[in-house]
Amino acid sequence: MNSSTTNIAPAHLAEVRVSFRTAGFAALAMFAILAALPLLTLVTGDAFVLVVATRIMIFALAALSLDLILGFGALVSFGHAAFVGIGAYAVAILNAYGVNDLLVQSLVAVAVAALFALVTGAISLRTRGVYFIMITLAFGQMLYFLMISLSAFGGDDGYTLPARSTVLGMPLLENNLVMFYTVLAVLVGAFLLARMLIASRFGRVLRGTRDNAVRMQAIGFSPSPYQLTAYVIAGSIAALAGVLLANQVEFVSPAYMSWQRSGELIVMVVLGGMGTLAGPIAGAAAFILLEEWLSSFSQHWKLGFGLILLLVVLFSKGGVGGLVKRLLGGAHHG
Amino acid sequence: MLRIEGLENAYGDSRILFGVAFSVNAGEVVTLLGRNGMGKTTTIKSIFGLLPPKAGRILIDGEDVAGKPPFQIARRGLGLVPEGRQIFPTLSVEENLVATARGAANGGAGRAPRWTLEKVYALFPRLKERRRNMGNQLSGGEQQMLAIGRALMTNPRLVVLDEATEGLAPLIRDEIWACLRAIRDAGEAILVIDKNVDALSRFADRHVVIEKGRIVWTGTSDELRCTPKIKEQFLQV
Amino acid sequence: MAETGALLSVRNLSKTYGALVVTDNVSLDIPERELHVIIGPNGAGKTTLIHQLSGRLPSNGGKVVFAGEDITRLPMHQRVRRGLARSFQITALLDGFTALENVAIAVQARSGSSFRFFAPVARDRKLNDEAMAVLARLGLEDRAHRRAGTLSHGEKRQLEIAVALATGARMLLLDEPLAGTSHEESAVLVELMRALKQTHTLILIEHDMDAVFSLADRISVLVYGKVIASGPPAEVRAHPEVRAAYLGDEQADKAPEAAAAGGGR
Amino acid sequence: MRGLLSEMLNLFLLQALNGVQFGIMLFLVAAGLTLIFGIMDLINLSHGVLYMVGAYFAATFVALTGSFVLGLLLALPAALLLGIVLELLVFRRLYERDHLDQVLATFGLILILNESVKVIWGAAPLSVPVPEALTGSVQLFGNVRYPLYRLVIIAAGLATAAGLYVLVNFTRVGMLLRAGASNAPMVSALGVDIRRLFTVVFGLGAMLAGLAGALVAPILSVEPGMGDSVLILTFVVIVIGGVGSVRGAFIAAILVGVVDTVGRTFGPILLRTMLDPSAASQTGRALAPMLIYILMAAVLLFRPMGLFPVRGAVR
Amino acid sequence: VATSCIVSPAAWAAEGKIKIGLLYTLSGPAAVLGEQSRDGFLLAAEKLGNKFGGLDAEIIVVDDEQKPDVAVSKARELVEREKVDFVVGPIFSNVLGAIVKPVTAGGAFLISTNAGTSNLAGAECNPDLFVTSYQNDQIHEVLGKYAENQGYKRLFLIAPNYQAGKDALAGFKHSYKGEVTNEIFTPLGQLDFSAELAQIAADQPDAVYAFMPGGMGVNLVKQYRQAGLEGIPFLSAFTVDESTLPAQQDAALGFLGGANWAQNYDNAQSRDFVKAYEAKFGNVPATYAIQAYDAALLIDAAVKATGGNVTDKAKLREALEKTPFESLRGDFRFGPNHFPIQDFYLVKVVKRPDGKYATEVVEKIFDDYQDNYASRCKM
Ligand SMILES: Nc1ncnc2c1ncn2[C@@H]1O[C@H](COP(=O)(O)OP(=O)(O)OP(=O)(O)O)[C@@H](O)[C@H]1O
Ligand SMILES: Nc1ncnc2c1ncn2[C@@H]1O[C@H](COP(=O)(O)OP(=O)(O)OP(=O)(O)O)[C@@H](O)[C@H]1O
Ligand SMILES: [Mg+2]
Ligand SMILES: [Mg+2]
Repeated sequence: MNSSTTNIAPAHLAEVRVSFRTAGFAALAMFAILAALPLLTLVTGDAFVLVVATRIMIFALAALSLDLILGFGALVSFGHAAFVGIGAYAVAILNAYGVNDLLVQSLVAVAVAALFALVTGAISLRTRGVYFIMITLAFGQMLYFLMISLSAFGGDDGYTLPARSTVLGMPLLENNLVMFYTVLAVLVGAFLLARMLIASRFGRVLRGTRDNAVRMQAIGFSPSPYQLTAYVIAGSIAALAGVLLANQVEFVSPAYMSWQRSGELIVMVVLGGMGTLAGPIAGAAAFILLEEWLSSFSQHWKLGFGLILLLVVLFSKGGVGGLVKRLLGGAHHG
Repeated sequence: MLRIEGLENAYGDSRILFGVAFSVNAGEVVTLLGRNGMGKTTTIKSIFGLLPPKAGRILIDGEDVAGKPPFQIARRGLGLVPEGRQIFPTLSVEENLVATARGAANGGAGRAPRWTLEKVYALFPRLKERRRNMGNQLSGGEQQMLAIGRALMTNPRLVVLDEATEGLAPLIRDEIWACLRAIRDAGEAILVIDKNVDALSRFADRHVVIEKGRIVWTGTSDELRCTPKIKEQFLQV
Repeated sequence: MAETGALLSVRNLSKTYGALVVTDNVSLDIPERELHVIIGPNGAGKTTLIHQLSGRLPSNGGKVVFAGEDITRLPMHQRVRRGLARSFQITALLDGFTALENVAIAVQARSGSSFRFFAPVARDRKLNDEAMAVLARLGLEDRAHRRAGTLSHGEKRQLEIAVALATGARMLLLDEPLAGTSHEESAVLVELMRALKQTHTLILIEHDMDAVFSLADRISVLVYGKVIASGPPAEVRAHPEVRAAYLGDEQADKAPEAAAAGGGR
Repeated sequence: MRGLLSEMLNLFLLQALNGVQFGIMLFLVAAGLTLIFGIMDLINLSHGVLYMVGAYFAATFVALTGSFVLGLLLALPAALLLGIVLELLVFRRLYERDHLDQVLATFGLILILNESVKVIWGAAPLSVPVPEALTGSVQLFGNVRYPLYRLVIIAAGLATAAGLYVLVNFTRVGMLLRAGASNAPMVSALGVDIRRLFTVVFGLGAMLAGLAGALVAPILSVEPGMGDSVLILTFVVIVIGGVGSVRGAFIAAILVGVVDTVGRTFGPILLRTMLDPSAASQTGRALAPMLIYILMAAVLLFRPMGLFPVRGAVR
Repeated sequence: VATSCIVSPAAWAAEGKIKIGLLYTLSGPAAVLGEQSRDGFLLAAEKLGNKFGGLDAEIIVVDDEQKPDVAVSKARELVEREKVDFVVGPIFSNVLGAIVKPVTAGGAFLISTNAGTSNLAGAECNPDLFVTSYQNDQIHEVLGKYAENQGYKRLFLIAPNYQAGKDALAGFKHSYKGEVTNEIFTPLGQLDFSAELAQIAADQPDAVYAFMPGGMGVNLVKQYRQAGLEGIPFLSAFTVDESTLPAQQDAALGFLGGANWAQNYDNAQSRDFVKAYEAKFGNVPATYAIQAYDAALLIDAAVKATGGNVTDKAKLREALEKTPFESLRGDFRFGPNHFPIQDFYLVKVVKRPDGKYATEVVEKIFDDYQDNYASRCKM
């Protein structure tokens, strides 16, 4: 019953292959809708939709990176928000020293996140299952408390960015539309990269390890270097999400890396259906839109939000993605 | 005491059992024979309610138990030695034995329980040596002994063994046969699945052969011995 | 121990769990192309020995030499790379992968780095062709694109062996490959092992005496972690201690006495 | 010099005792989770809110009856009932799901229960007075006095620990729980109504959470979300101890309590001897909140299955 | 960066309407503060007949969940989609820091009714930000000054380990010059204070100064009393007020705090407010409520002064700066940095005859007090 790594239902995993192509289509559709969104705002005149969409894409990016290790590597990280935080603080700290270029900031963010992932990942990968969950939580919390005690960058009060980052010296991102398409481009890029990774030799080893680590050793693989590499890649992508989040909000705060945030990222992935690349994107969208939508009804909107999450789990396997698939599948059968 | 009528079952869309019917009388040893994947285990799961039947009746002492939860069926006096042992990994050997132990089931009420810890240890001394080991710290064969002992500790009137000698050393296998005989002599009924047809036919009363989810032959040990065609055709022996 | 000329030589290997000695000073020499069967009562330590040889469990003492190299402290995956692979007593396949992928990933393990991030592996001709060839050898070609989790028990056992073969190992450690297979499937596997003898060195653990005696070049008998007898099949079969401790009497009528003898150990 | 040293020693002893006391309080909260998460292998993030609801029940019933003991006696069955209802409605369907589904569902439950509490009792924190008879403090050693009520908590924690230890390790119920967590259908096929057992034990776990909430209510603030901050600490405690081990959880709880308390007070003093004062207070401040997490990471680095890995566990 | 107003809220004003967004923390443990503020503002709106300066008002309430990035998203929604003229809120300093820019750059005025950080009072002051509460340090200075007045020689300071905690102790020491025996920063969200209480018992200071907001304050106060330390005076800020007293009750009796107002404030308007508030919501208002209430009065007065024209931002800004309104605190005006110049009091926890717990003004500590950062503001 209990698998040797963590208790992830093989039923989900088995569907990966089947869903890979449908996920591709689903993602394509989502990206197409997103790309056309600015046109829609022209028609409706409601430019705020872009702000929400940008926010969704940033969290989708973070969730996607988490899915890379969680859905395909069975490594449940409960400290993933730390990487988002690293990205955000890379922007803030470099800004404080007068470096505003987005590319430089991104490079530094990725480098620092990769290093942090390498060190903490190497230690965390000694454990498995719930122990892995908790040790990643521990590292996330350490970073969180470190940032809270860093008065130079506002501590808990956070750090207000005077302006968004520049691209080659130009303040392009100040324009919400440019910001939107930049984030979309990064998301699509990360999606393609993840897709390629999963289908590559490397990805196959990762997926195999998720299924049965001992079996992988018995055919001549030592799983941890692959898992560690995946962890580093995921951390780096999440850091990019952090860079973008800092720019969109123009404010950086330790709250970005609290354990609740890591938990929310997990919820997004599971909600959308883990182990599919379109899943986390759908999950992030569902999460944030629900939050937006429900909170406009009542002060007690969290009641409804919780209820929806609960019902999704109880009555659909494989999250929102699974639900949609089931509905479509059911229609076919019927 | 056990009687199965028109049993049908399926895993999702794939149908496995088609109107299986046979019976086991009190004190009788019956075997269920067939090649891999013919539906033997599925039949057992259906009887125990682990895979609720899609159709048909399962009568224990004349009462239909189809659709009842497993524990209610087991409490009527059925003891299961499942395929693949399924011992509890986080319990010690001794705990595996006593956790689900019961006195005599209804029908045998008032009688002193036939199987006790001492008796099981006497049957499998190896288990006594390993009684502090956790379930998953046992060898394959030891786990098998434990699964049998665990079923006996529920003091059943009908013991159901699904491939109970898989992975057992020849000597132990002989001990198991001896043990089954002892159980039968004590008045318990036995339903057994095993590939050692010859050993079984030495003390079983009747045999039931299943092929692709249908009962294709039933008869006594003598009849089985005298019909080599059955063995060849359905059991590939 | 190159001087013995053996492919695998085991010297004074031991394994203890606390006070319990599971492998007790075991020494074995397996020459190339030998099919060596290990038998013994349940809990004698056979699986444990395989675990130690394959690197799944560390040893408390002794030495394992494979192809002239001391591999006692090597982790499992490095032993596989050096040509020593195993199958599992309880089927352990990648259930979410197809049969072909299960084999192809084993081929991948020995052909080039797996730190390749971009080219889609599913379209890697070389890997697929080699994997297909191994599947064909076991008669599993028509199952190539079925997920391993949906195969029948017997097919899974065959796939286990296919995967072990695909690692390209010279020597295979097979733990009860026949357990749970019907007579028909057993026969197929026995034939396969007979064929493998021509190309591979094998250690086989098996309780099916018909198969054991028809396949074995040599047999070692393990009781309480000790090798009590080792030699050609006929010699081992006649060994009185082996009969008492393991084989029992073929005669059913005498079974109760055998049981009594067993109970007294 | 001598005087300072002995004063230090005195303070150290007292802080160690405070640490033990805090640890036992943590254990009290973690106890129910040991049953549900440790033994039944269900990641129950909503354990924290059950603890919160327990505190609210206590606050309500104490206010209604005007007696702490009566209030407690009413709060416990209420928590038990809530646990059983939740089990029947929700958790029953989660045992066989994977851990991540459990995370998602219980995350949903957190939102639901937190918000419900706010709807029913309002957002402002509530009060539970310390029972009259237990308000004083007692002389311990030297001139050190200790609040009586905290001694009661220590006693309750010890009793809970002992009771759980016996229940899990030496009773049929404990065995069946462990068996059921690894293979519930098989337990049922052996004639045990495992579902009902799970329902009852889940209720018991909820009741233990409620007990913890009710007992600490006079010390801590009873407010919406009070469970969230405790939740992570209890998971930390259980993981350090080794999932499934009552003894481990108990020892880990005390370890966490002592390291946190003593580290917080003596860490800066220690640092001051090594660094210059401002650097010391700066690092001390940064390190103090991390202590628990550093402890957990260190324990898992050297013992990847916690301090007391449960034999036979295959997590 | 000069802010040029791209989106114009003119469309609404033309129809004689005004839109106001309330952005408060309405979920999580701190929700009670947000609720008090929201209720205070809505009570004022009700009293004004939902007309601000003669314009019909549409009020939109949003929850920032105490997360800065969510707050930014919500603030932008208010400004960019709803095109509100005013955003009123938030509770927390980190949220304020996050939303100042999106709100003001988006063309709306931000009226902060609680948070007031030093950077926004000083170098980073903002022409479109008005604060109706205080500069954060001031409350701490009140107690520092009080400790100094009392002649306390040895003080024990305790605050949570985050920015506001550090600011708190710095603010206290700004006006207290005596010896500090111990200065302790506890981890954020700490539950058990027995370690710190033991240190207090060992130090035997003349008084304790604590900044311990929310649930932490409830825990500290209860445990302080249980540890038998009530002999040592307990001075605090944001630790004993009407939001925490329902949970502290007797344990907090006699404890001292600092404030710019208390519910027994001797002013007819304030008395009416307290009565109306308690009648409507059942609990005793804290300063969170009146600061929001005042914000509503401020908007009303300013809009009235412009003759209902909210499109001319410069004029409206000037009106906000200059127009006197009848604050519940009586004496109220803005300094050059748009932070109030007001009186501060020592308050004490009492049990009112009706059985409710509340704070009461004991003595005035500062008169017409301006914060220390105003001079750094170049507006
Ligand atoms: N969980 C399952 N889901 C889907 N199909 C299954 C499942 N378990 C068994 N089957 C299929 O049901 C058929 C009957 O299986 P069953 O286990 O009853 O066979 P059996 O007679 O016990 O065989 P064996 O001797 O191999 O144990 C097989 O074709 C098998 O593939
Ligand atoms: N982790 C452990 N701790 C203690 N004892 C163990 C542990 N693992 C195995 N054993 C014991 O070691 C002995 C050898 O086990 P092993 O699995 O090697 O036997 P085997 O010869 O393969 O038996 P079988 O034929 O039944 O598979 C068994 O008696 C078992 O109980
Ligand atoms: Mg079967
Ligand atoms: Mg074995």
